[in-house]
Amino acid sequence: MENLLFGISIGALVALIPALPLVGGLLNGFIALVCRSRRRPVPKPLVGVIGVLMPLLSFALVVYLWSLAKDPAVGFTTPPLWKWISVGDFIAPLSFKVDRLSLLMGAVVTGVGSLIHVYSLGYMSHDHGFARYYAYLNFFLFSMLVLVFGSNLPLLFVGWEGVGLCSYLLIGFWFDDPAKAAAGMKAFIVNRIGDFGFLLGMFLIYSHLSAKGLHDPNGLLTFEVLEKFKGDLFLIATPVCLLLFIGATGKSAQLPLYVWLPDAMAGPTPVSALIHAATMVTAGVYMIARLHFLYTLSPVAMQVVAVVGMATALFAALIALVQSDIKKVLAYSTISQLGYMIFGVGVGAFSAAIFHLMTHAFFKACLFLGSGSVIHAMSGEQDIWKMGGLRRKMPVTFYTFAVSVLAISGIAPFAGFFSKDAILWQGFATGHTILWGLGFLTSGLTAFYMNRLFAAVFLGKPRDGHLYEHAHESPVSMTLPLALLGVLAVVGGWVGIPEALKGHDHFFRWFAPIFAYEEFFAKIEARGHGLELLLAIATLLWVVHLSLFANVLYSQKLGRMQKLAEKMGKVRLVIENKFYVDEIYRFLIVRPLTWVSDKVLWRFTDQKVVDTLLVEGTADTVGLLGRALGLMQSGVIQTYALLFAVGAVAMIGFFVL
Amino acid sequence: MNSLLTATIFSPMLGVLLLALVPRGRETAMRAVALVVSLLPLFLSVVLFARFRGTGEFEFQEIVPWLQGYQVDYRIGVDGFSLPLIVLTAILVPLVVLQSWKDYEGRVRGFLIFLLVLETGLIGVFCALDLFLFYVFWEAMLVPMYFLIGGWGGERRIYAAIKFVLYTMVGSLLMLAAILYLYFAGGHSFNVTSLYGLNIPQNAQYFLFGAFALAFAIKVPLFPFHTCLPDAHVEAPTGGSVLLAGVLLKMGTYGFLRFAMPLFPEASSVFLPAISILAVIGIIYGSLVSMVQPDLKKLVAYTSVAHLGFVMLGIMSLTPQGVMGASLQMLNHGVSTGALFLLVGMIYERRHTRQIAAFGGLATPMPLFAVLFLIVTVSSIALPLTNGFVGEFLILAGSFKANPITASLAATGVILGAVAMLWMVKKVFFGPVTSEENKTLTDLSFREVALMIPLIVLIFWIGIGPGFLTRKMEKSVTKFIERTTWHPSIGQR
Amino acid sequence: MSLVFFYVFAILTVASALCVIAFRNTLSCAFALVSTFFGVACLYAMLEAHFLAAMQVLVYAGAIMVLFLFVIMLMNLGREEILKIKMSFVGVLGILIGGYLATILLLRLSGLTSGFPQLANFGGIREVGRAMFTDFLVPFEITSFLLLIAVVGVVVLARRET
Amino acid sequence: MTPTLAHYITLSAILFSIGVTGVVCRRNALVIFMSIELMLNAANLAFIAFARHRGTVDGEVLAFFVIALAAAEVAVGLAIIVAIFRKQGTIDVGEIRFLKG
Amino acid sequence: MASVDWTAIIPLAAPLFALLGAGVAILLLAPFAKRIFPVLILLVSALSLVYAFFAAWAGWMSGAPLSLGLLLFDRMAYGFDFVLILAALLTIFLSKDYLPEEHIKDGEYYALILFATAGGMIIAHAGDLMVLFLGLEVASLSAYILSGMKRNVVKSYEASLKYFIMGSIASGFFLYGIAMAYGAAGSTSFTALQKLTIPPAEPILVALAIALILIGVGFKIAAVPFHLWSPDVYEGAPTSVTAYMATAIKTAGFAALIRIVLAVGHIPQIPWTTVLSTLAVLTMTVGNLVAIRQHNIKRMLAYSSIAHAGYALVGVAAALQKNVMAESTLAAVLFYLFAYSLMTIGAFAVVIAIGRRGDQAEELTDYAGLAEKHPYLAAAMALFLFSLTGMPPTIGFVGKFYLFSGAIEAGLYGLVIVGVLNSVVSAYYYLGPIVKMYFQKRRDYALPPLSYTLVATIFLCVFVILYLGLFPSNVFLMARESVREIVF
Repeated sequence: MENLLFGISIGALVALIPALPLVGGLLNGFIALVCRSRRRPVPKPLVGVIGVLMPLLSFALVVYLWSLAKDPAVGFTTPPLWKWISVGDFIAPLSFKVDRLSLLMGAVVTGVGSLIHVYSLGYMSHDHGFARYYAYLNFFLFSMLVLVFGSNLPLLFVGWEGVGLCSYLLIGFWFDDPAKAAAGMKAFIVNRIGDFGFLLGMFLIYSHLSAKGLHDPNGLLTFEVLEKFKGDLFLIATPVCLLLFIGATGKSAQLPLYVWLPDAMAGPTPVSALIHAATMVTAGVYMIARLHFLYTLSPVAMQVVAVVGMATALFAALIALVQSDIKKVLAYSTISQLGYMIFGVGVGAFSAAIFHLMTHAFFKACLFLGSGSVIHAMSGEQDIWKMGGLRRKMPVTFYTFAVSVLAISGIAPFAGFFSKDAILWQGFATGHTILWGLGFLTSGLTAFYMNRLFAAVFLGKPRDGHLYEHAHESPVSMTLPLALLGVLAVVGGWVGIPEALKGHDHFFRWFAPIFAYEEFFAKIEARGHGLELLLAIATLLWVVHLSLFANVLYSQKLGRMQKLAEKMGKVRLVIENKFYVDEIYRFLIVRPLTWVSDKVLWRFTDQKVVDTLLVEGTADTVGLLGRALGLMQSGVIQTYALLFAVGAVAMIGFFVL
Repeated sequence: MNSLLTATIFSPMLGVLLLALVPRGRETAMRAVALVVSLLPLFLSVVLFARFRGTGEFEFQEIVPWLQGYQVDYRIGVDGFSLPLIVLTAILVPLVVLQSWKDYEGRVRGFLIFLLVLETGLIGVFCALDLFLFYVFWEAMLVPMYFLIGGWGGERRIYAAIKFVLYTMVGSLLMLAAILYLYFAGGHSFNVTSLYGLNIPQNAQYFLFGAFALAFAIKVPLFPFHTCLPDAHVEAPTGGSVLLAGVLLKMGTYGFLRFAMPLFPEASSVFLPAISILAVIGIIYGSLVSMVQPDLKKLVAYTSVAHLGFVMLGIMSLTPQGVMGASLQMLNHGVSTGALFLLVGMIYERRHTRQIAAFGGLATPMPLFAVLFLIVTVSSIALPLTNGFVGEFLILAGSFKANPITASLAATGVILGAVAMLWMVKKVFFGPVTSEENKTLTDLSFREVALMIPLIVLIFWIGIGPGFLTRKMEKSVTKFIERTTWHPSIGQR
Repeated sequence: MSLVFFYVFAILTVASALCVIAFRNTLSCAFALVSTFFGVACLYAMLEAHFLAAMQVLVYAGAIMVLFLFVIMLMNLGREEILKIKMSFVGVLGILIGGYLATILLLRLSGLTSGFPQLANFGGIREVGRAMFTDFLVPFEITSFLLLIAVVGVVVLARRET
Repeated sequence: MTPTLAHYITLSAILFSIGVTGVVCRRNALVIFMSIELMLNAANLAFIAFARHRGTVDGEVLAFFVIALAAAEVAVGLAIIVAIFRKQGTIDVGEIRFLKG
Repeated sequence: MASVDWTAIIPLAAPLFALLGAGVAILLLAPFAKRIFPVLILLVSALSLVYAFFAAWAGWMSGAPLSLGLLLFDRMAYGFDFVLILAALLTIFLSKDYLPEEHIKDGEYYALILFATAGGMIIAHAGDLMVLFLGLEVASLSAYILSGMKRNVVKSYEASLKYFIMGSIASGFFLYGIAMAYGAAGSTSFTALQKLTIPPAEPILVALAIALILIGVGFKIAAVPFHLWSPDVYEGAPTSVTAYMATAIKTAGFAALIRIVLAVGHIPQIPWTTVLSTLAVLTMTVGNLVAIRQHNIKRMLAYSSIAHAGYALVGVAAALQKNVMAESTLAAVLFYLFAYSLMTIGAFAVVIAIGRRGDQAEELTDYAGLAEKHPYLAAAMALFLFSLTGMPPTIGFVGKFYLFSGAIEAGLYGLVIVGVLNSVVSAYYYLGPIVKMYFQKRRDYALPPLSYTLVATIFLCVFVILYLGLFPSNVFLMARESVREIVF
């Protein structure tokens, strides 16, 4: 570790990774504010340079660190820059965890992030809030990198909340549309519900360890320390893991807290690509992988995680089947894919989940950027039934999109195939047969709806001539990232070709030192390569068929499809309305809560009971008493004399009798 | 200089004298005088803070015999709990002077005089180590506050002012009775330090604690005693609200820290669960009610109820984290809510309304304002790297150790508080600009931005590096817990 | 024997006192009052306080009653004026209270049984005079100031507008 | 048979009670004054009875002061009544009630 | 009764003689005074009061208490003298410009003030129930007359009449009580009463005596239920007289109460604490509650004065514990009376200042917007009201503090709680005029120029209230010294 860049200490060096985007964010924020309040045009080149350069530098630093991290596989925790919070045995140092997990995640974040920053140069070029946009985006990268590299749970939580805030700001980026602002708020609030669980999980760990009298100069919530005290956490592992998982369901849009993600598509499309597809939403997966040693202590929690993950995958895939908004389809597919990842970590296939996380980042970012390109070309139109035949107008977009659709559908040899297959196989191998079955089903659905989308947008005939006329390919700043991501969507999976397919399973092995535990290995090994191969081929056949079917159906037999849809009737209606989950939430939670707050708590309890009855009631009673006593003061001497006599007699009586 | 603390307390009075001398009509001169004079205690308190060693004992003590016949001394000193609050007070007052720079034409002198008198009272409350002296400051501060609300407030200002005074007096006079009892029970002394660890019979402790707690609970305000707060906040002038929320409420929580709990550890241990529950109710209740408020100030006022609920919860946890969090949160709430009130005041100045419904899309005409508001909101809903997070996080961590159930319930406040604040932000700042009046609003002036900057800096400073505070407070926190923890087996320490 | 006298005077006193508060005509009240004063004076005499009995007749029945009568005449309270005085609720209550007071006092005071010692020269003007100008000089002087104040008061209050 | 102290004191108590009753019941200011005189007389009677009982002369002296006091009081009281009568034309205390509440 | 060396009295009773003498002199001078020197009468009365003050000072300093049987010369008596003289002095300063406005003859007025003060001093110095009673009558009679002195104003006459009738009834009760006491003890001197025990004394007589005497004194201090006269009288009487009655006469009443309680407080059969506490609670509560709904400031202050008597009664109740007077609590009562007198006179001084010829402007609405027009006057009034409320740092707070701490020391917690709750209620109505003065719109009115004596009075009150609010020790220590040795 002595071999450092320019003699900067390792802690500072790692700190630079998030700090660079932070600086970029601050600069851009400042520029945005000054220009906005002085009503001057934004210096777009300057903003662009700052905005793009900082993530790129971060990416470079990650890569540099990667080169350092080769020797010790498990990684290290940097010495704290300073102790952020330090009260008694509660210590949260500002230090960073560098290991293969964080480095890979960091690389994905900064890499994909950089590409999307570049892409945004073109996409946002005409927007008034250009500088503000880059400020937010840079802030997001900062938060995400803190989340990734933070050495302890509180620091992870900093990033966790930070990305939530940026997501809020970016979803509501065009804030003068109330619906968009509302979507941002919804995202934040739903995430907060998850964070509630996350917080409690953290406190439970802390209070448990603290009550046991354990302490550590690096703080009890540092990952290294947690791993050290793993044995002491055995008793509370299940509640802790479940609580933390609540956080993950919020952030990674799992049942039942997934509702914010479809709405989050209100943000600019690159944002959807970066935050709501590639990086932020995978934070839950990352967190569970980070705390794998804790989760493996609790089979119950793992089972819950796996079930929730698979349920989400299936559920979201069903909804995605009938969506007509290009971004909504992608959003539900994201939820579905996240479900896979969560299922992956739930069955203990941490490396497979991370693998899928990575490949998903590539192809989903590519899909989103592609859809952005389409939307850009269609002057903001997002309805797939108004598109069609765009293949010829936008070749780069078409090809990259196609590659990514193949990848997400799980067709070999594209990236998605390997990662999804790894998850399904390992799930099957660890005995989750039913869940595997659902996963199998879902993969088919995925292939179907993705190809449906693809066919509707790019194949067939243009359905809206006017829009079609004006459609055009996007500028280089947009197509270049698309192309790069497209390439990654193809080759991204090759790092993890399993041995069953005559590969070397690099990815799995690379992570083995981190997620090392014998039991899991043993289970997988026991099943043998033959079965693995068989299942892989079955899945492949299943998805290829469905892909072709969807392509044919939606490029050529659209009319028949519509008739079919009409026959489906009510079922379709339910699915199209996303199973009415939003409505149910509104009816069961939001409205009762506001009603109770307004009518019961405020207007009744506060104003009527406490204020009117108790406070003013007391005052009025006092006033009334005063009035009553004032009646004595009639002004007539006789009355006075009488009362005097009464008082006197009472007194005499008291003394004498 | 060993009368530094006295100088800090009474330096604002210099301004009162000078203000009385400024000839009628020279209002800018008055404002300037007030501003310059109010910087004096700020400077002194910063010096104090720098010199403060954080030993856990009372530092900068000054003792002068005062009332003979009764052992009343002018005894002042500061520890880790009080000093930050003094600094906070000293920071907020100049900001209030600046904020009101354009207001109250023709009535400035009175406003500034009462403001400065209030400052003396507030700093005095935090310095007093003699119960009698404490009570004097505690009550004396009512008078200027009463005038500030009543004289420079909104429509129902008189109702609010009287309600505020009466509410406070109910509690504080009962506290006076308790103080007197303590005097006779404690060997004829009002000296807090010598009263700590006094052996008071159990039943008496209950009543005494009750009297103290009531006075402080009203000030905090704890759940059922909170209804004077929204009224006072809403009707007070901006400066009044800032100090009310920023400092006055802390007098209640400070009272618990300094007096009610360490003086009566046994009673505290008995009442602790009840107060914790009230605090939790306050958190949830405050958040829920604030969610549906139509008036900006009222909304902020109810979130204050929730925030102070957190503070109380932290104190009641009797863990280092909880108490530290609470005392940080006292500060944070002062900064954030003070800032919020300043901002609301700025928009009120422009539109003369605080109804949320009257706004919408303000981010378009007033971007600077929106950004500042958002930053403060974020601090108020305790996002990490802002001050609010450090406080709330520590409180929850500490109280979770003490009682997981109440802490979990309190943590729902994290969600509900965010709902309330963000909903308001959404309704005020986002969406299209609907009203014509809002389209022509001017953004913040240099003065207005300048006066927000110290608070913004504090928000992030405490959020990122709270060590400068926690280091100085740590010993006081342990001392507090040591004094308050009651061991039934060995009786009192 | 003296008990008979006592009862005679007592009944006279009480009856005329009742008349004072019962008569409607102010003038009649005044005369009843005079009768009461006489009754009391007789009782003083029975108690061998002859000086006081004399003073009672002179000052009370003489001076004070003349004042009263003078004022009554001055005001020329006609019958119409008097008739307005009716029994009221307050009056009934007043009688009840007065009766209750009397009952309490009688119940408890009638228990006193001590008699009177035989004394020579009790209540003689000499003894009273000596006591008044030696032991009770201070109150005596104060009384003189009281009368002075009364004079001033009458002058101030009853003087006609100038 | 000679009357005992109890006789006199009882009588004085009756007289006192009659005085109180008169004060309370009557609306005529003059009669109220007269009733007050009854109360004072009752006190005096008690003084003298006690003086006789104790055999000291103090009580008589005190009774003398009371008579003087009564004279002074009556003078002032009647002056007030005259003043009021001049202004209002009535001495009915029920009608003199400008001050109340 | 021992023979008395009357010459010894002269220096000791110099304050008393000075006032009585000056009173007579003023009566004699009155017809020609205006021709000699316009403010001659004022000057004479002021000088006599000042002289009386210094004479009392000399008496206080001379230390050894002396009993002359009928008159006592102890420090407590002189202590009350100070308060009485101060109240009288401030009253005559208030009156200087007020009298001509109300067509009040100044000769008789000042003489009566001096006589009333002398009456109060007689009470304070009384060593015998009869002397005390006569002193009370001197003070009362003067007060009856004073309150009827507003020429041709029916309210003033009505006040006088009510005061007179109620006062006479009370005197009747008091006197009957003295008779009973005489019957029980064979003498009315405090020395005799001090030795009274049951048996041999007839219990019924003792009980009756104490009950009746308390009724009489209760009237003087306007304790509920014997208070009904006071609001009407305070409202109807000339304002300066109201100020005087509310302070000096009330102080004299307390002097009487304390003397009596000191004399017979030792009798264990009497439930002192119960009786005094009940009176205190009733007095505080009724006074404060009824004050809430007043809109005439004089009337409001009248009720407030009732309430304050209640607070002072708390002190008396607390002082007499286990039939022994607690020194510092008694001192607290004395201090409180002093404090109360200052604030009340101050408040009435402002009322006089606001009042105008022909229209006394006594309604609360007349105070609207005063702060804008006369900021200093308004500030002074606000200070007086805050002091009456008991807000620190004013003398009102210190006074209450001493009182309540005495009660706490005596273990009368319930009484203290009632007391503090009453203070809250009182805050409500004391804030009323402040609301009017500061927070309501200006009402146009032209005040007559303030006279210097009035300004000086107000300033003095303000200064003392604040100064003693901050540094009350010396005065309190003096009060405590006053009650350390009491003779009978």
